[in-house]
Amino acid sequence: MNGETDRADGGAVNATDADRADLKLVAFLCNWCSYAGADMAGTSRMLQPSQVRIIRLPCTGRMDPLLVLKAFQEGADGVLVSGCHPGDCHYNDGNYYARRRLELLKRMLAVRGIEPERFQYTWVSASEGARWADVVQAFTTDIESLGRLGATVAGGGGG
Amino acid sequence: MSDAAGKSYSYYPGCSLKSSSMEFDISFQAVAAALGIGLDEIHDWNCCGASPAPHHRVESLGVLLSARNLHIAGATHDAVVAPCAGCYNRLKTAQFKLAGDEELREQTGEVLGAEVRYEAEVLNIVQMLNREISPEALAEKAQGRLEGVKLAPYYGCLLTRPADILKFDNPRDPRSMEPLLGATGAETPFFAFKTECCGSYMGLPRKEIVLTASRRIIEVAVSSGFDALVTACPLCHQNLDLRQPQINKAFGTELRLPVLYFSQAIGLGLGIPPEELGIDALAVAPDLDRWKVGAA
Amino acid sequence: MRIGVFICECGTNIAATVMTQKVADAALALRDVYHSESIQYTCSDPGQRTVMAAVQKHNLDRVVIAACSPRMHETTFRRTVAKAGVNPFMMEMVNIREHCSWIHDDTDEATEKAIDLMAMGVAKVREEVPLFTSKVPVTSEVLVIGGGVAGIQAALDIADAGIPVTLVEREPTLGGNMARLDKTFPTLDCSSCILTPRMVEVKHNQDIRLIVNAEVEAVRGYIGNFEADIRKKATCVDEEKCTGCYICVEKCPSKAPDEFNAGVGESKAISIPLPQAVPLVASLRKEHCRRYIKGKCGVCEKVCPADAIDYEQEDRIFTDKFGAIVVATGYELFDWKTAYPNLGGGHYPDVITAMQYERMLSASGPTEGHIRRPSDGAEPRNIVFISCVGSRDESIGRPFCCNVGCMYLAKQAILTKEHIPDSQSYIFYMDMRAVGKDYEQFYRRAQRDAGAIYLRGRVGKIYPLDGKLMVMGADTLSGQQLEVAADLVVLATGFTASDGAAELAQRLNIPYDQFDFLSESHPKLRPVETTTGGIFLAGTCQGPKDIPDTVAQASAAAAKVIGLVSRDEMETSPMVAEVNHMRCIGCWKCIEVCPYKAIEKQKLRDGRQVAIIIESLCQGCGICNVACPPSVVSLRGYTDNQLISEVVEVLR
Amino acid sequence: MIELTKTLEDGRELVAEIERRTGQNLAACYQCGTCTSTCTANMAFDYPPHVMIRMLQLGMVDQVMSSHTAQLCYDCMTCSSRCPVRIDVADVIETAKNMADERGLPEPERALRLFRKLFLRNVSRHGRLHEASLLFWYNVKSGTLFNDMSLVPLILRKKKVHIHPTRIRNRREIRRIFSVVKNYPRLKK
Ligand SMILES: Cc1cc2nc3c(=O)[nH]c(=O)nc-3n(C[C@H](O)[C@H](O)[C@H](O)COP(=O)(O)OP(=O)(O)OC[C@H]3O[C@@H](n4cnc5c(N)ncnc54)[C@H](O)[C@@H]3O)c2cc1C
Ligand SMILES: Cc1cc2nc3c(=O)[nH]c(=O)nc-3n(C[C@H](O)[C@H](O)[C@H](O)COP(=O)(O)OP(=O)(O)OC[C@H]3O[C@@H](n4cnc5c(N)ncnc54)[C@H](O)[C@@H]3O)c2cc1C
Ligand code: SF4
Ligand code: SF4
Ligand code: SF4
Ligand code: SF4
Ligand code: SF4
Ligand code: SF4
Ligand code: SF4
Ligand code: SF4
Repeated sequence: MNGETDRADGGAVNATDADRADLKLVAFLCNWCSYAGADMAGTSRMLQPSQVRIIRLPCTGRMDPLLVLKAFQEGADGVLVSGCHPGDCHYNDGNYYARRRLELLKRMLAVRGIEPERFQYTWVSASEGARWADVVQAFTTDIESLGRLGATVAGGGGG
Repeated sequence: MSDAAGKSYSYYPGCSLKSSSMEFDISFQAVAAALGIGLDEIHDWNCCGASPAPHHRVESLGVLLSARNLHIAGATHDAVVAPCAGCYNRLKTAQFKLAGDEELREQTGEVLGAEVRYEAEVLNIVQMLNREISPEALAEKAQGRLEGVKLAPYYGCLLTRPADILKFDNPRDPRSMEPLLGATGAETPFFAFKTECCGSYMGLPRKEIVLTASRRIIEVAVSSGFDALVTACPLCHQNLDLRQPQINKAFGTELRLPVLYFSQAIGLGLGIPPEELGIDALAVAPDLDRWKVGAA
Repeated sequence: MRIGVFICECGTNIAATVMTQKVADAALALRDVYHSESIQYTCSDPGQRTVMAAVQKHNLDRVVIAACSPRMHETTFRRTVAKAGVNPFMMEMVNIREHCSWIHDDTDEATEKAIDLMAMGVAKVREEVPLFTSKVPVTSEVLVIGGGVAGIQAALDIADAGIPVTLVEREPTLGGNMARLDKTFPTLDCSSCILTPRMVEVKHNQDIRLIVNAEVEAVRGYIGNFEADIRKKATCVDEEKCTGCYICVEKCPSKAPDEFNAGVGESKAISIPLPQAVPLVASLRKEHCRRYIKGKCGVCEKVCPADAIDYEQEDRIFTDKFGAIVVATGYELFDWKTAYPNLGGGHYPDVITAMQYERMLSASGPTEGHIRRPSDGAEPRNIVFISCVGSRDESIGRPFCCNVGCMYLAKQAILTKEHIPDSQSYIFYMDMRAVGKDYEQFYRRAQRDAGAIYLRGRVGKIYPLDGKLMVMGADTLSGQQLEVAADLVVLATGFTASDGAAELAQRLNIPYDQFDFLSESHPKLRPVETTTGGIFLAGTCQGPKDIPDTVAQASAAAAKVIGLVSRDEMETSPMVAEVNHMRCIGCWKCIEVCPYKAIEKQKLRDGRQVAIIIESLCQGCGICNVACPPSVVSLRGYTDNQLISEVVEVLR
Repeated sequence: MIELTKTLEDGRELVAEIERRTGQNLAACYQCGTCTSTCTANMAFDYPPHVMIRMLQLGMVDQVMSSHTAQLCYDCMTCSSRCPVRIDVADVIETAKNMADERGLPEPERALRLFRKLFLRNVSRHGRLHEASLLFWYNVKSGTLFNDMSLVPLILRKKKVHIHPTRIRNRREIRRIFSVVKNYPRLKK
């Protein structure tokens, strides 16, 4: 799929099907909880919108905020990070590090003119397939209502 | 107004304290005076609506009635004390709802013809006395006057529930009365029925409920060796004290368990003469001779 | 660089929604891809052979397999490509089943997504470098912490395989909670008859070193190579000399609470918890001893015929190496008193816990098997049992089920009838949980043969009236509020993790849940492993369970341990962090964040201090990778370049 | 027999309203019966508290609203304070009662409703409760002339009663309060 980057007026509140198909959403999931949760949603055949592309990480502790920035720079319309619930991290406290780093990042995005809602992070455990499906649905809907990310922030782009 | 030296509270006696529970009023005033605390009765206060006025979360009759009292009290004081557990409960509920509901505040303001003042701190009698005298200080004054007396602290329902609104003590096992009662020299062992309901305002319409519930409270207290119950609620008091003859008649029992108001118990501890505490107004009189309170 | 891409159809699981051939075609259009094909069942034997053949035929050095979740078959396919001569870590799996075909119904959308995901895999595999597992030597000795039935079983199983075991128990004797039970469901065999012989076996087994009155104070190292400090607390008794003659116990003037008997009865400052104790030696508790409180006494020293008393004894610390650790620290019972003032909050002597009742039922217990009301010693007639006290109660923050209460109450009702034939048992319960083998029949026995009256409802209140305990409850089946006048009330109190379980878990670096029960790695597939390699769980430390489940889990843990330590060497995962020493600035940020203490400072030959990763300790979480200011730590398999290339590819 | 699919469907909206007004999730109730076991008023109820909650789970909201229980529960909150899943049973029942009031449903507990109405009328007139006249009017209107008459000599002896009501000065304000609130139990004109 190659996005028309010039649909930058974005603000379209009522996204059409075409808008929706065009959305580029990236999700970073930790291997132990959320990735497994997404597997569970699959095993339970929970239908979900199809725009999200999942990148597997060992742990959200591996989640470098720069990856989020990179994703927006490359033209992502939304980035989602999901890991184990606080206290349940496979590596004890990787998700606490993630939370701290990502909180900072959230503030930084606003400065860069990216609506903070475009970046979300959440906790989904290995057994919460239904929750994962809900998260994907809600996230997609949120970004849909925001529309495509304006070319202004997309910066260099390329790739 | 109060004497300049001491602290003063706005005082909401409520209807019962001015009639069937006048001994609660008398004893509370006596205790306050003994502690040098001023009580300024809310000017032209009205009834809080008690239980018959719908008061829970949505209905506003109960809120409006109590709001008026709060509003008047708030003009002169930052704290209002309501000895009656029911009044206290209604005042707190009104305050809670006003604080969380702007529309309600506006509606109330319209009725009162001014922006409603609802922030005055609302205290029950146990809370207030705990604040005004420490168990140590009371113990010093009491010099073990009530030694050998076993008192059953009885909280009933309205003093601690609902906990999220009242935020007073642990609703499953309240213990605020015990330290002060203990300071009078009395013993206050665990009382199984401290939070059980007495049958509330069913006395007229459904007497059998009140008589059954109250009988059990009294019986358990007697069987556990208590000499008296201590309450801070006129309704409880009515059901447990005034109706004790009715209970005996209905069930053929011969119960005779005095039921004191918290302020009466503390007053006795302070050495205030029983007649100034309205002890003679109790239906079941305590055996004060055995209690040695006259002595000291 | 020659990449091969294989798209799995998974029968129709994938092929019904994703046009696999189209994905394969799209793959061929990508740079460096020299072969692609769609395979019906890639994980099947013929499927794997197809992959191997293609690798050899097209001389591929990297492979992408788009199929199910890597959590399912990553290891399978790593092995497949390795057999064909490709480094197993140059194989990337792409999830087009759980994350695609199964969650979408539009074929075009699903196919488009599958192509994207496949391309991301290709992008990632391009950045991959060959990785090699390394080998570390394995210490063959095993540490078992906790000497309840779980620890005993695990220790014996492991020792049976000829592997030396050190068993550390905090209390003066082995046995744990099971040693306190009378008879056990569902067979009603007597607990000590089945447990005591096992305890004795531990003592006599040459391969087991038993250290009682001891705790594990510190643990260092990693799978195959742990090192632990074990503190043995001073008990003022020389275990080598003490013969367990009980003379000191009889003569000691200081009374002390009897924890072993759950407070039924009393003990002495110097005591032996039970006649079947292993080891059968006395121990002295200073906090109750007159000599230590008041400064005078010394009776035990005088009377001891074996000269075993040593008031000057000090704590001792053992430090040893272990290849694996089994944690079997068990459970404790919930202290119900503050949580349930409505049940009397501990103010009525005749409201007791089920464990206290077990001690009463036990012939070797303080009442010699007679059921007696604590208040007056009378034999009770009407006995009320209450389930779920401190279990399944969200209002006190304890939502979980105790797992055994229903069953042991049925047992106690049956035993009560045996002890007092004209007694009547009442059991308040919410749901009957009788899910083990023969359990349902056992529960029915309590109803049918022991005549227990089951009342479905919780108890709202207990109060004393005229020498009876009035139990106010509800029978929700008949919709009635009811009251039972009881002589004795027995509470099935819930399980809690053993004291200090969380602290121990922190020392061991293993996760625990919000109730301090230790967490297994996967509830179904890795039930005895923890997420830290080499540390295993057995018994109720992991969650409430009965003896059959405890023992099964202990044997399972033993099997895992035997498999691990019977090797001389073991492979470690190469997907760990590495530091580019040239550019490390020695800020130690990485050391601060590493949850496994897997990073150390090292002096290079040029005198610079840099961070180095201890590969056998590193679990590959990648936290250090992000923390490093000059970005010189990288997590193999998930390097910055790999992740960035995935991002760039998907957004291309 | 209830036809559950239909009952559930029909009751859904009102049950949702109860849940919204009370902030409770009634599905959390696992029918443990704690509420019932400690309720003092249960002896007079037609449905025990746990059954009230159960009926709401099944959509039987009409039965709940028109039950005697809804009228008789005096909101002592013992049940709520002991519910293991923290359902505010008292608030749920009270809300059902209020909703019954609002809808003008028939009054299953006439004596009790009469008491409430008289009580409030008394307050609305004087601004404070006058116990003696409440007792008098209640006995007259309920036809139980000698109710609690045994208390009268005692009360008189202990000087616990005012023969004449004490009234507050600003009764206009009280009347205004009563006039802005619509939904409270009141006597028909
Ligand atoms: C009243 C009652 C009746 C029961 N009846 C039955 C029955 O009839 N049948 C049945 O199958 N099950 C029954 N059970 C359940 C049974 O008790 C348990 O399943 C079993 O005892 C669990 O054994 P464990 O080894 O896991 O734990 P535990 O028995 O608790 O053993 C743990 C051991 O570890 C030690 N320990 C703890 N922490 C440390 C530490 N940090 N360092 C060193 N050592 C430590 C403890 O001292 C203890 O010895 C009953 C339970 C109760 C409460
Ligand atoms: C409807 C249902 C839903 C369930 N849901 C869950 C759930 O959600 N979670 C959960 O934990 N559990 C669930 N279970 C239970 C779960 O299915 C079992 O616990 C589990 O499958 C048992 O595995 P097993 O290997 O013991 O037996 P099986 O799965 O029965 O495997 C036994 C194998 O042995 C083979 N076999 C039999 N006899 C011979 C022979 N003589 N020679 C050679 N081979 C033989 C059989 O062909 C079979 O392949 C569910 C069960 C049912 C019925
Ligand atoms: S008297 Fe000595 S040998 Fe006997 S039990 Fe005591 S310490 Fe052991
Ligand atoms: S010194 Fe005395 S009190 Fe202490 S354990 Fe020995 S005998 Fe008992
Ligand atoms: S096992 Fe039985 S007693 Fe224990 S919590 Fe579960 S249901 Fe309650
Ligand atoms: S038989 Fe199966 S379904 Fe029935 S109670 Fe037992 S586990 Fe549940
Ligand atoms: S990857 Fe994790 S475990 Fe490994 S060294 Fe880095 S922080 Fe430590
Ligand atoms: S964080 Fe990076 S630079 Fe700092 S010590 Fe660790 S590896 Fe070196
Ligand atoms: S106490 Fe709570 S959970 Fe139990 S039956 Fe009543 S409402 Fe339901
Ligand atoms: S609030 Fe109502 S239902 Fe609950 S215990 Fe009190 S009277 Fe009974």
